[in-house]
Amino acid sequence: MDFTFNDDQLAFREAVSRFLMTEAAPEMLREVWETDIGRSPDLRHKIAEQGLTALSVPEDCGGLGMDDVAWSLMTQELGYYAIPDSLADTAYVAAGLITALPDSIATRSEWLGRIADGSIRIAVGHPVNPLVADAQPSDLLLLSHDDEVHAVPRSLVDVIANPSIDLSRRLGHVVWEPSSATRVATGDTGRALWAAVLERGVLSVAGQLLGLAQRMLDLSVDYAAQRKQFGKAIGSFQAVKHHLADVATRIEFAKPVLYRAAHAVAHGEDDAPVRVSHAKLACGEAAWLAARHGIQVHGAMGYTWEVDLQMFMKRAWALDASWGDRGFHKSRVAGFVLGDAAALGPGRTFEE
Amino acid sequence: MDFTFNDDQLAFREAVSRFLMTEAAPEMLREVWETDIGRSPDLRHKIAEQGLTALSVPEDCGGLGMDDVAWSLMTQELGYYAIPDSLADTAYVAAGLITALPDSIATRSEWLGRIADGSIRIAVGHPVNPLVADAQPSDLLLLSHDDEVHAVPRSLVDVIANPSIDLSRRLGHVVWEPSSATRVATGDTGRALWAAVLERGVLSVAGQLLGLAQRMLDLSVDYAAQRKQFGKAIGSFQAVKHHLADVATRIEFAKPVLYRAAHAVAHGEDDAPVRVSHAKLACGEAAWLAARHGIQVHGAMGYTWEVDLQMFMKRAWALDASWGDRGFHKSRVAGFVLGDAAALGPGRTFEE
Amino acid sequence: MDLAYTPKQRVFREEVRAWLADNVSRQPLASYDTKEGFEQHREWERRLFDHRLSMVMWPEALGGRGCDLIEWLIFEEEYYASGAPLRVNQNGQLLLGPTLMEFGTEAQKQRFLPRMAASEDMWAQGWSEPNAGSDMAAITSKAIRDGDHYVLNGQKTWSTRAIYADWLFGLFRSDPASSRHHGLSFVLVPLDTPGVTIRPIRALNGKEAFAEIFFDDVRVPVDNRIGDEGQGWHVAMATAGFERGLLLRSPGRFQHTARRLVALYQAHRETADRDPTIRDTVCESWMGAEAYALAAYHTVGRLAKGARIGDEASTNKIVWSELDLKMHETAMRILGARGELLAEAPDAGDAASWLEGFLFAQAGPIYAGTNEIQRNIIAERMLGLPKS
Amino acid sequence: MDLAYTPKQRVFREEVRAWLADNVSRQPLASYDTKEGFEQHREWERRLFDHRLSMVMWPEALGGRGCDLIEWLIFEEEYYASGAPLRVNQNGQLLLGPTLMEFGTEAQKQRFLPRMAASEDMWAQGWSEPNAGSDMAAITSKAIRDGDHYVLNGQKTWSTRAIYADWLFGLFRSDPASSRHHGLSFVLVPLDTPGVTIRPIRALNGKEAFAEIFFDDVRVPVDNRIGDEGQGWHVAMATAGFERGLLLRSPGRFQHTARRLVALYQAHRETADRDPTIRDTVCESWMGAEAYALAAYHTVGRLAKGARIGDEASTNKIVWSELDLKMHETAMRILGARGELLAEAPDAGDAASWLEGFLFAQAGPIYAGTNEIQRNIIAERMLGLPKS
Repeated sequence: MDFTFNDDQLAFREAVSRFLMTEAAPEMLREVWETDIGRSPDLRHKIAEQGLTALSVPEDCGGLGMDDVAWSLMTQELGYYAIPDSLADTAYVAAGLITALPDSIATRSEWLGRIADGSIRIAVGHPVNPLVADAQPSDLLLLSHDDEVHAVPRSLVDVIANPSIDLSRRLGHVVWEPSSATRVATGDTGRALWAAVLERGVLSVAGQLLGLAQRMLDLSVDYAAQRKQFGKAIGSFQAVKHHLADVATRIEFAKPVLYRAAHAVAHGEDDAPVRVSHAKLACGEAAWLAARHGIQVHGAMGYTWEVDLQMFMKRAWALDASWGDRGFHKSRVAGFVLGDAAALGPGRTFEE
Repeated sequence: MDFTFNDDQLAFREAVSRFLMTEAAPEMLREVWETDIGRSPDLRHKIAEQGLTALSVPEDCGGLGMDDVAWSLMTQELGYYAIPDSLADTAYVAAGLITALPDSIATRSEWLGRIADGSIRIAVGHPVNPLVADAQPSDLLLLSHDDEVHAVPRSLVDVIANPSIDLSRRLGHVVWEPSSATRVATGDTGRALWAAVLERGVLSVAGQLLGLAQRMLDLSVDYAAQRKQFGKAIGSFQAVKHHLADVATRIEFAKPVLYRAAHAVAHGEDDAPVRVSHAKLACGEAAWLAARHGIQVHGAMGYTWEVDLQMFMKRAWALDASWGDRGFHKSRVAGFVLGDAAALGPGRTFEE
Repeated sequence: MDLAYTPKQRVFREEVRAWLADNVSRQPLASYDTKEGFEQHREWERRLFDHRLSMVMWPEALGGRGCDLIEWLIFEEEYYASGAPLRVNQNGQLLLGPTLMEFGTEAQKQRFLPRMAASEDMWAQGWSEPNAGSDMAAITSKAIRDGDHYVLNGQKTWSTRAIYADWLFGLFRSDPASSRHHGLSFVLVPLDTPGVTIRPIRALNGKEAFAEIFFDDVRVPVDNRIGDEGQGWHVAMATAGFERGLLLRSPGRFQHTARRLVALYQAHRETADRDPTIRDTVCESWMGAEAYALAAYHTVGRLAKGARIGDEASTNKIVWSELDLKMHETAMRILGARGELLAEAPDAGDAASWLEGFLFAQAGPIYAGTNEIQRNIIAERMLGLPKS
Repeated sequence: MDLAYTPKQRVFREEVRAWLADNVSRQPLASYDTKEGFEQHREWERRLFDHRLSMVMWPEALGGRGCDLIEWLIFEEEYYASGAPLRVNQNGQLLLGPTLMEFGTEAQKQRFLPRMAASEDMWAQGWSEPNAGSDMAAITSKAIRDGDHYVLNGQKTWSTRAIYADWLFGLFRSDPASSRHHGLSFVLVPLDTPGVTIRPIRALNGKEAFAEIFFDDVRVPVDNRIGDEGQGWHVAMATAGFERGLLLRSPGRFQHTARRLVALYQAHRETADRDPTIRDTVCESWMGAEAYALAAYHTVGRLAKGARIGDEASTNKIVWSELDLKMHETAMRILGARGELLAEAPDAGDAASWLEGFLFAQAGPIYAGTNEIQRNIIAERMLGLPKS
């Protein structure tokens, strides 16, 4: 029993953080926001060079074969730097689905190879999301038709753009027709694939929300330490301290929930959906509180476009309702807590 | 349109407050707690001398004929001094029911006269309360049997004491047999009487909860101004200030809700039940918050028997669930808010 | 306590309701944080003024119709119930207006108030400075007397819609040797005076909702000072009280939002009920808005009997700003994944107006004195706790 | 990350579970804040000790069984799941014990720890003084060296169950010229020493749960000092960290409460659902307790790899105390009118134990350093914000 990360995992996270700190500064985000596509091919190229697109791809397809637990560190970094890219959708969520496809799907290994080398962008249209993130700039879309999974080239769909308050989000209403040519899974197989995609998608935004929360906390701490009022740094006022201490506490206690959920998904545990929903709620609450207290600590500055806080805050609000809103996740947790008395209580945290 | 009290009403409240400040100090409460009966005949006698038992009794029965609006000031004072007595049950709630009885009930005016002169103690057994307050020391009990109202002499019932955390509360499980001899109303009349008693009972505890909240706030402000820590009065710390400011705000915004509800009951307005439930929730929240922040401001002292806070805090917790718990009142409010769109929105605050 | 409206009050309500029903367009105006929307709102203000409905409480001679506070509450209730546009000149009408009524000379009232009521002059506010936000006494912008003029130098910020405004009112340090609350004067500045530079500030939503204003040897006549020289703090504090208090945020606004929230919940009940707190918060919103309205009528009644708005203005500010935030957060929860969509998104439907309101509500606990400052005021002035 | 228990850990869990199933009485003991209940709890502690289950983490030579932290968590989980009695000697075992392990001499460990594990000695805590509550450095009680003794004078307060205890540990000022954190020493005092007077303090519930302790020329041997003279603050702070941290409030306790709360809700579902927030809070309670348990395993894993519990102990304190309060408040809401009834009320049923827990939970945000103090610590030490 060891519920911690090993040194390699921590070093990997550190390396990703250093890379993104250099390559994805807020000024770069602002530049990307101004572009039509809202994506930086240059950033994506650098990410691929670092091998980050290959994380989940199996080793025999040119990847690193890392699991959901490693991704729970990676997504926090993507959130912390508010990466304006659907990297996790392609390299984690879609990669997971495609890896699980039978070998008989001829293009499976080609797709995995292209995910690994960073030459493909895949959008995932799970029914829990009314719109598809990054449908417009994608090369391939994984779309659902009842239980079926369809892998549809971009050229076969129409995308109607739906702008979000988070300019890093590029949402599309996708119009398409299912056909046997695009179908890659059906029936029980398709259903299982979509179920697995859901958990990964939720884990992915949960991790990003936690990273966003940490970033908003760090920005607020910096601001509070520097900004003076009534002759003192505002960070020396108890109200400011207590606001930020509450955010820090919320973040600290959301982290292990995220890691436990990632482990449950990686190992196919029965209660994975409940753990994942718990993680989404905990990380979403942390991000929401970080935004609330962050803007309060920043005062009027926090309400401006100019100060970086807004980029992280708006992204947190947007992601909080993606991959299932709170009602969706609360009802999954309630179904478990109010339905299965045997599984509650001490001693069940790691044993089913 | 004038939603304020007149000078007479404010002067009356002031006089009641001065009287209770002298006659019902916390030391007196502690003494009364130690007695078996838990009531002070001496205090009750003085209250009657002041005419306070006669407030609601009609003028032609020797009373002052004051309405629910005046009582909304009186009950706040009873709460503020945590009067260990069912005065409001007898002189307000029961008085209201008995006044509404038909003249054909022979003992009606005798009872009203005895309420006015303070020589009777009446316990009210409304079905919303599982136990009857002051059943043990009462002379007469108003009890329900389906829609019927029974006025039952104390000698005809058995009372099983059920001690409360608030030693001022003397709750009894009442065992009795309805008979035609004790029946004073039936059918629609009985039902209407019980419905009216409910609103008055709720208003009575709502007012007391608000008074308790104000007392806990005052005690906490006094303590915070005197107690020193780290070389400063703890009341100069922002966390303490903000806790108490929140309590003060909650109290200020509960008051008009209570007054509006009292007016609705006094004038038999259709939406009186919703207004009354709103008042109970608002006053209960204020009291609950005053207790929470009060004990926090008092630190360990607030957890002791020795410091007065406990008397008001425990009474607030107890009264909060009497005359309908939060679920009861929330469901009455929800029935209105979610049921009658026409009555919502601006301009409906005083017009139905 | 007499909770019946008088016949006169009822007639007034009917008149206002009927006029609004005839005149409020179903098509919402463009945002008043855009040039186009600003002009649309100014046009609307002029129509209100033409029917003597722009400033109902002001005397008729100054462009109003001499209503009392109860009638004002009635007007506000009907105004918000009708879904009429937000008021674009409220800095002038609601903040400066009452100050001029109390501290202005007769000539100043005649000069400024009727044009303000008619929105001929649009007003921007000049309180905050880069280093004087919540700590307003830290103001350093100067107004140095030079004959019958003041020469202004310095910088103001967070001035709402100032890029479209005609005039600014604000506090300037007229005694350069003074500090903190002393030596300030309350001065009105035409924004087309040479030496004034206005630089827009973009808000959270990308719109140029605020501006910074730079003063470089700007000369304004001494006649433009409100109140005595050096008494600006006293004059401004009265205004700040109005701002935090009832005028800026009348209860009708929140009651209208609460009703819209109930309707939103009803329309999405099935999905909303998966989160059981939503139903509760929707009911709480009605209760909160109703409590705020009741408190307003209670206060107005006491004012009519000669009381003054005191530190309870601080409790008002906390209550409306947190209620507004809670209602809009709840709406976002109900809307779920659609909540993030902008008005131009084809799938946004009814969501986008809630998003706009949600973003605006974020500012509530910050402007007009942060809620932390209000809590300090309540603790120190209402409760008598010692200063930090 | 390896989330499987080892075979040894599984065997240990089975053994503990089986022993508790055989030994925990269905009949709850009397409250340990009464003389009778205190003795019943001491008796239970002795049975635990006889099976080497009282202090599982201590070395066998000192009365324990040398378990690691994971095994300790397993023990705690099974202990709370079984509904076993609260631990009556936790001041000694959980606060002083680890301090002695770290700072005691070999002789002191041998002298005190086995008797503590066996609850032969019951320990009271002497931190707070009337004017040194949250501000512990304001201690004025003195321990003045006189040959090979200290002479103690002063007063301690808030000492839990001290009227029944045998020994007290606490901080005394050994250098009378010192101030604040300096010149304090950590001293152990037999409570039957001449000059010790114990006056009970009644808690909220009327029980004598605390005491004030007066020292009037009380002589204790210098051997009773833990750590160096004048180093008491350093020694005590390590202990305070343990207190706020995991040891005092292991996750099993709150997971057990959460499970009981779910059962209470299920039993009263129909009435509880009239308040829609109850169902939500019940689910949140499970999530909160589970998150606390996960954080504990995460911390324990890091400790096993050589990390030390740092300022995160302050986040722990806030989380468990607020969770405990929220769960008990929710129980009171579910119980409604029955919530106020004491155990001796015939109609109380299952309500009274929740009331007792509710009252006790009120103290959570206060003792072991108020939550305000914890938030200051988090802000200043974890986040690096400036001191006030």
